[in-house]
Amino acid sequence: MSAAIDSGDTAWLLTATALVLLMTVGLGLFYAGLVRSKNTLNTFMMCLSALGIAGVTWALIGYSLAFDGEAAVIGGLDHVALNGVGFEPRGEGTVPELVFMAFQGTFCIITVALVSGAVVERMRFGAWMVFAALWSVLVYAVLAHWAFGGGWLAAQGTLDFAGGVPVEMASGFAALAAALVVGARKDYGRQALLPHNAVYVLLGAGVLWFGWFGFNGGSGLSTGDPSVLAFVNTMLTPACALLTWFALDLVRGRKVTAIGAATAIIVGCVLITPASGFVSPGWAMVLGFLGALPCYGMIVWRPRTRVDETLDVLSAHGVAGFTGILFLGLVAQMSWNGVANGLFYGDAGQLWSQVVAAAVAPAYAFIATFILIKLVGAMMPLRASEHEEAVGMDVYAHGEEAYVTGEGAILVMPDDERRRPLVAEPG
Amino acid sequence: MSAAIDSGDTAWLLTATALVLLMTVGLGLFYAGLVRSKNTLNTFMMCLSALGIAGVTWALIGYSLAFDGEAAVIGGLDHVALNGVGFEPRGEGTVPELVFMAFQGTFCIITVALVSGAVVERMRFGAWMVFAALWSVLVYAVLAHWAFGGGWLAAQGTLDFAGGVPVEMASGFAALAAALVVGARKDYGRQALLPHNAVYVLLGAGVLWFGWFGFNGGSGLSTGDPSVLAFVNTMLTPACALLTWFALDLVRGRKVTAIGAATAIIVGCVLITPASGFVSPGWAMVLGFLGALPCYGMIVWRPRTRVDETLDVLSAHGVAGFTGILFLGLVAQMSWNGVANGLFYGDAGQLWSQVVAAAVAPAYAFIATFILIKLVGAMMPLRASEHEEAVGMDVYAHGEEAYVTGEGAILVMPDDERRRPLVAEPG
Amino acid sequence: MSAAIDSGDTAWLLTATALVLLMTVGLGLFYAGLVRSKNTLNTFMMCLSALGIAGVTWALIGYSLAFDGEAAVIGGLDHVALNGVGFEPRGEGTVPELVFMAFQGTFCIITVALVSGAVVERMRFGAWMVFAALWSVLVYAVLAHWAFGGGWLAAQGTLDFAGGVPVEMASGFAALAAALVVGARKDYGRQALLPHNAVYVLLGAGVLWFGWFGFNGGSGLSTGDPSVLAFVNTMLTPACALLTWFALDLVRGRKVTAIGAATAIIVGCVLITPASGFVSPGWAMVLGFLGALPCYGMIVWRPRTRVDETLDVLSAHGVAGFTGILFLGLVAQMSWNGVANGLFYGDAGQLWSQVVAAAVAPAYAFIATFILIKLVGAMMPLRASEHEEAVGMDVYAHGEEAYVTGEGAILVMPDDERRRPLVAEPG
Amino acid sequence: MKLVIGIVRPERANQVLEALYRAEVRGLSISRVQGHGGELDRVETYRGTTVKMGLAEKVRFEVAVSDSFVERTVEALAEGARTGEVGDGKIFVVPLERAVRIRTGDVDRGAVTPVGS
Amino acid sequence: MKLVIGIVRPERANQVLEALYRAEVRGLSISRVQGHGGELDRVETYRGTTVKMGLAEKVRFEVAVSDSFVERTVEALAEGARTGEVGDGKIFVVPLERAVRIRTGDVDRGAVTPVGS
Amino acid sequence: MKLVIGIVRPERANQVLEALYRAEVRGLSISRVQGHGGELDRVETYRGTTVKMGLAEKVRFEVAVSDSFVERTVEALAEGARTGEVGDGKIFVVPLERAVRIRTGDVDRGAVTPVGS
Ligand SMILES: Nc1ncnc2c1ncn2[C@@H]1O[C@H](COP(=O)(O)OP(=O)(O)O)[C@@H](O)[C@H]1O
Ligand SMILES: Nc1ncnc2c1ncn2[C@@H]1O[C@H](COP(=O)(O)OP(=O)(O)O)[C@@H](O)[C@H]1O
Ligand SMILES: Nc1ncnc2c1ncn2[C@@H]1O[C@H](COP(=O)(O)OP(=O)(O)O)[C@@H](O)[C@H]1O
Repeated sequence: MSAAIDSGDTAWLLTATALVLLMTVGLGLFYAGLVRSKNTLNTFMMCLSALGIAGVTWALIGYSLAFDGEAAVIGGLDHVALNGVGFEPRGEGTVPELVFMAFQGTFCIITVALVSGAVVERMRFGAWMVFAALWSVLVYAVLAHWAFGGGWLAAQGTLDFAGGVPVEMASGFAALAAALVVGARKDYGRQALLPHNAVYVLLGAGVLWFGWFGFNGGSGLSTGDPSVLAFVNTMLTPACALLTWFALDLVRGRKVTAIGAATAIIVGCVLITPASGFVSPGWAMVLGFLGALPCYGMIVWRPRTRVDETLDVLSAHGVAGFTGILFLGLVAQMSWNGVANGLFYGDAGQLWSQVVAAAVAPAYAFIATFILIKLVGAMMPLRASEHEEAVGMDVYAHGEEAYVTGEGAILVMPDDERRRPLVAEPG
Repeated sequence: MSAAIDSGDTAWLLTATALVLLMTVGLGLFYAGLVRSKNTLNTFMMCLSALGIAGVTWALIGYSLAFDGEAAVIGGLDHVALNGVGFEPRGEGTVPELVFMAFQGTFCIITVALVSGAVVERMRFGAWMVFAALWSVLVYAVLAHWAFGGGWLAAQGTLDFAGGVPVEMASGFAALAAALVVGARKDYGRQALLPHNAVYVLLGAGVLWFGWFGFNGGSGLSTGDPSVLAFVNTMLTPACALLTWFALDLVRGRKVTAIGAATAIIVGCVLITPASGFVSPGWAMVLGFLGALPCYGMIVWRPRTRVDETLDVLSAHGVAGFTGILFLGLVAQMSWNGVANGLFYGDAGQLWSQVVAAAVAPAYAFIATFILIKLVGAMMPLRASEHEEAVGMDVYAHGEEAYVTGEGAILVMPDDERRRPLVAEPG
Repeated sequence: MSAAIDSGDTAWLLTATALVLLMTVGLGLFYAGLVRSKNTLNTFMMCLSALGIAGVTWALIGYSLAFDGEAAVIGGLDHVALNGVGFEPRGEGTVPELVFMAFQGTFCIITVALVSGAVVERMRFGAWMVFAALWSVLVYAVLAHWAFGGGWLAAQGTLDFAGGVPVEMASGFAALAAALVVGARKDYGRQALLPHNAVYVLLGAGVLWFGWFGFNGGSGLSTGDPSVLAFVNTMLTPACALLTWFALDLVRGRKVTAIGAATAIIVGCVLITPASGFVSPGWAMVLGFLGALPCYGMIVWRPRTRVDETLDVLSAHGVAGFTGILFLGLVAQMSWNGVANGLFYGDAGQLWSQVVAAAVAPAYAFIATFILIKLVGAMMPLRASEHEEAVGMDVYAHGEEAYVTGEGAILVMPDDERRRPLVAEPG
Repeated sequence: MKLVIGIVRPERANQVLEALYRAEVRGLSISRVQGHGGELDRVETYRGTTVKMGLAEKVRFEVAVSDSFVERTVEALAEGARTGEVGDGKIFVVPLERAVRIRTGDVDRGAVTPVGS
Repeated sequence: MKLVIGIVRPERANQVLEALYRAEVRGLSISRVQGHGGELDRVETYRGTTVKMGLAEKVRFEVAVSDSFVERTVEALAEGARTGEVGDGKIFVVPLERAVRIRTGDVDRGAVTPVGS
Repeated sequence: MKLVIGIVRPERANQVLEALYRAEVRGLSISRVQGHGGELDRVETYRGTTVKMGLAEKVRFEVAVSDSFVERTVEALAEGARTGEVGDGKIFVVPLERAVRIRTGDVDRGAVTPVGS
């Protein structure tokens, strides 16, 4: 075991990696609760498939493109198929590179899963899987290199502690592009398409928050001060975002909504993601209180448009990540992060670096995703037929139903799978 | 990073803090399963709201009152709004004070959430939120100071490893007071009000047990021997409590009940909470076997009274915490905890210190809560109308339902939110 | 605190122990989703009961038999009732033996719970509890001694990083024996008996994967290289197994199934369990891709037999564990594990040691379980009556239902529990 | 014989049951339905989507009775279900030509009439 | 009076509701049912078990109307539910001897007819 | 035409379905109901609360048939559902004045009778 390794830091990073992996499961539950019951499994599966697809693409190529070398635009190929990734720490690190690779891989996975929220209830599963594989490499890995891997954004000074650029803004604006290309559900805007199980939504949000402590708290790659600060802020900002959401709900509808609360938790976690290790706890609370406002507005406004970005990934991740990235440019504090000051503490340049990121990352994510999904659409149909959509994706895409009573289910014996069954006569 | 900081201890405390935060989500699920489906979201939201409300009050004032200075009755104001809480450890600690603050904050949050179990299915959500905010400061922070913050209970020698005083007894007896003031549900005692989803109850209990390893195991604030002992005992005591519960269920109804098992897990975790770092594993098992008895009796007896302390917080937390606090006074063992012996090991004084805590903490929690909620009641109605209670709190308090099929849901276009909709004609 | 103790290693082991304990809850959810709703609670309770039963037997006797001394066949009795288990590390360890004992205990618990999958929906709960208690000692502890406690398997060189022998193969082949003795459900093979809630299945599988990072990652008993390798492989292998499963599903039924995906996650985790700390990440991925094949085949084939091994524990754990144990004998790499090479790296002897384990462990597990459950069957009826099976185990074994609406529930007042209630007249 | 169908508020279901038992009705079946009538719609909000819920939860009773029992069955339903608020529900009486008790094959009165009346 | 029963596709339920409202039907009850008819069975697979699902999800409408309303009710049901694909469902009309509004005790037309018709 | 309603045990539902298919009944709808009759109540316990469950799970069949089919439909229902234990359920036959196949508009026999009979 290399001398540079610290057992405490490694312990925490292992924990954090497991926590972030759990987030993708929590996201699947969160999303599954937000759709109609006939699409429950398909929605959950879009997230679970990311664990397989992005998990593999990351090991094969994504990690290398993101973290091999510090070229401005894209990393190298020396780490393809995890070549040379072992027990030695990466650079100055205090944890084995293998752990670093796994930790970063869980980020790629959940980002891919996040995008699915834009196209649930109608996108064909096969097309989704192809898209997910390509997106994890061509969009995620590239932005991860820019922000985390020593690419040009990092080089020009953008601060992004835990993924405002490659995770939050990327998924949010990619979601917008995907929703535009795939198109709205057939009944969108004409009928009310409601969450079928709000308990899943609340539990999923809780699990996401839990995992986010690893997501932000682990992004310091140690148990040092930045990690501690990020961790504590991940507790404070969502708490404040919750209160703002309660207030806005009361103003708007005289009722505090549960799904609103679940949304507020996500928004709060996203807001603090880029800023978590750079801003004081006080500012983190302010970010929670104020940053929730644009996201709330966006969530209320979006359904009035014709854009069926179904689960509001743009509002909850894109806009919140954008807000967090900029806010950080205002209130970053050298005395807390030891790295840089924001505008309020005398460094306007930092704000500028943040503005650059807030402009370029969404643009790249949107355009690249738009082209990518158009290409996939050229290869295969992107969406289910009207009839399939009406009957539900679970039956059509997976040949299963989430909730089965068993009445009328006739066992098909292997040997008669082709036999005309008792029940097939016309009615 | 301060020299006093230990990376392993910090890693564990970060993990423990996340675990305890998850407990509040698990509690929401546990409680939500125990109520009728029409109150599912409201019940879950009472817990989630504690994450926002107590999370903020703790940072603003609660932490300071609990942990600033060692005054007998209440802490100071030097840490208001986290002033002066940073990366340096607190006192002799080996983790940054920020982490300590966050860890303790999760205790405040879940304690507030626990109290809600007494008043679900009828308390108005607005009144709950006001009550929760006040209670988190005026009751929790005060008792936390007494037991953990160097207040008079700690000073006179009371041992409480992980919160028998401020968490368990406080929530249990506060629950009793709240139930008495808010009053019983209108059908209580006349109709059977049953858990609508026992799977939520079992899963919630499992998540709570999981989180409790952080709750008790983290209360040593390090990875040292007391933490290790507390952790292991948190595995043993609930296992033994489960077996006792099985036996009692068999005796009583010839059937082992699932909800009983979930309850036994909670009771076991609560029993060991105050004693976890102070007693031998052997005694921890005995505590599990015997300590479950009074709690079981109380749970069977309570519904025969007119007190609708709906989810039995008093039995599962108050009585169990009380039992644990006293038991600890008998079997604490210097050879295991390095701190103090109980009566069986020669120090009758220790038992006395425990008796004091077991007498005073419940009294303070009950009286303070009683007055507090009366005051809130003077400001605003505490409970929903008969009609609202009949229709369910989810629709009335949150304008949502936990399980929606979507039939008959007519989309209201923003521009016609006031328009008389197609479906409003009289029947 | 002993000098040998490392705080980082301890932090990780505490975390890992909690994670593995959570797995048993996740398994309960996974299994509960796979059965019909009328057996939901009974299925979940079989897992939860293991937490109580095996938790206690382990502390009382199992740990001692498994880990006291290095006798070939069975451990000694010096650690009965945790005697002599304290804060000192065990042997060369860097964590307190108490933590080691707890960590190993969680393995015993989940292994017992796994076996229940073979007999759900018909085995009587009382008989299950007796069987579980005996099995945890007579089968699990023995195999744990052979593989982990310095018994003859370990002595003759079998490599088993995290439990291919005592956990996976043991549970799988014990499940087969249990299914054969208890017999099939009355409608098995005649009617379709379908999962009632696939969301529980997906969420349960996700929680299991999450916990498995502690299961495999903790089995290095430190944060050292083997633990890190095991952890990372636990992320890679299931990801690859997922993709293989998707492909096989597509070939077989032109649809990717959700329950298949959940199964693939389990299979992937099991495949890597014995090999996790010994093989390179590259080989771990190959294991995921290829190892899934036999398991898939077995799962498709089994229902065509008359053996109602209901939840396919043999396929998902027995066969997968068997495959992993052998694969490890081929590709173990000294350069990664510092311990041994497999056949491909020049040591045919290692493969032989693996073959021995793959032959003996299943045999012992099957035969011992067969005899054991026959004995239990001689003492008490093993299965519910046809009528009870038809009505469901929840009502009969636990006097509860998982999902209750409350209509028609008449409160029985304590004083009239024997009174003929309003609704008892004949119809 | 008649088939008496009653649609009532869920929160009154247990009172209705007790009223029916008191009226010596010995057999019945109930199910959950959603109804639309004169009640004001509930407005619900899910994120940015606001909906009017035009249907309210109700419980549907189905009771087959011999002619002599129709009156008291209808009365019991009405008594147990009435709150006086809009939404109390309806009772429908449909002719029933035949009733069979599956277990015994008894038909008509034998199938629906309590023993001894 | 008649009791009109309509069994339709779940995805058409809301259209049917709107059609009924337009036809000035003011009261109705619906429930989820599963139906078998001419539709091809769905094949589903759960691990090694393959099954044919012989039942499809449907929504059952139950509408009590005075005779003068039967026609338009039937038409509204048919119009809202028709897609032209097998599985659209059926409408059944059953005689209704009596209807009671529980709240008021009104019977028959008063119980089922919208005010003013 | 008649509307045949059968209330049976859930665990017999699939046998009933097969019996009906064998009897060449081609269309039907089923739903979950809870029934009260002669069965002994189940006693259940939730923490300190003990309750008698007066309702048992049942499955309700609704089958519209032309007169010529009534007999065999009733027989199929009875045959598939009978266990001989209390709780087997009931069959009710209600007059049916009209039946419409929504897809085609066919009425009456055409709507409920299998092709070619
Ligand atoms: N014509 C009808 N056909 C079927 N069900 C009806 C009819 N009218 C009312 N209902 C049922 O009765 C319930 C209550 O009726 P409603 O008109 O709201 O109250 P009230 O009966 O007190 O006027 C409705 O929700 C619906 O389920
Ligand atoms: N004879 C019947 N009795 C009761 N319900 C029926 C009957 N025939 C059809 N149904 C219901 O109507 C639905 C659609 O009928 P089906 O024959 O599949 O389509 P179509 O009516 O277009 O021919 C069925 O799923 C079932 O619920
Ligand atoms: N008069 C009735 N009206 C409606 N449903 C009935 C009636 N009598 C019985 N049932 C239904 O039939 C089921 C079985 O009836 P029960 O009397 O328990 O058994 P059996 O028919 O064997 O005597 C009941 O649970 C109920 O659902």
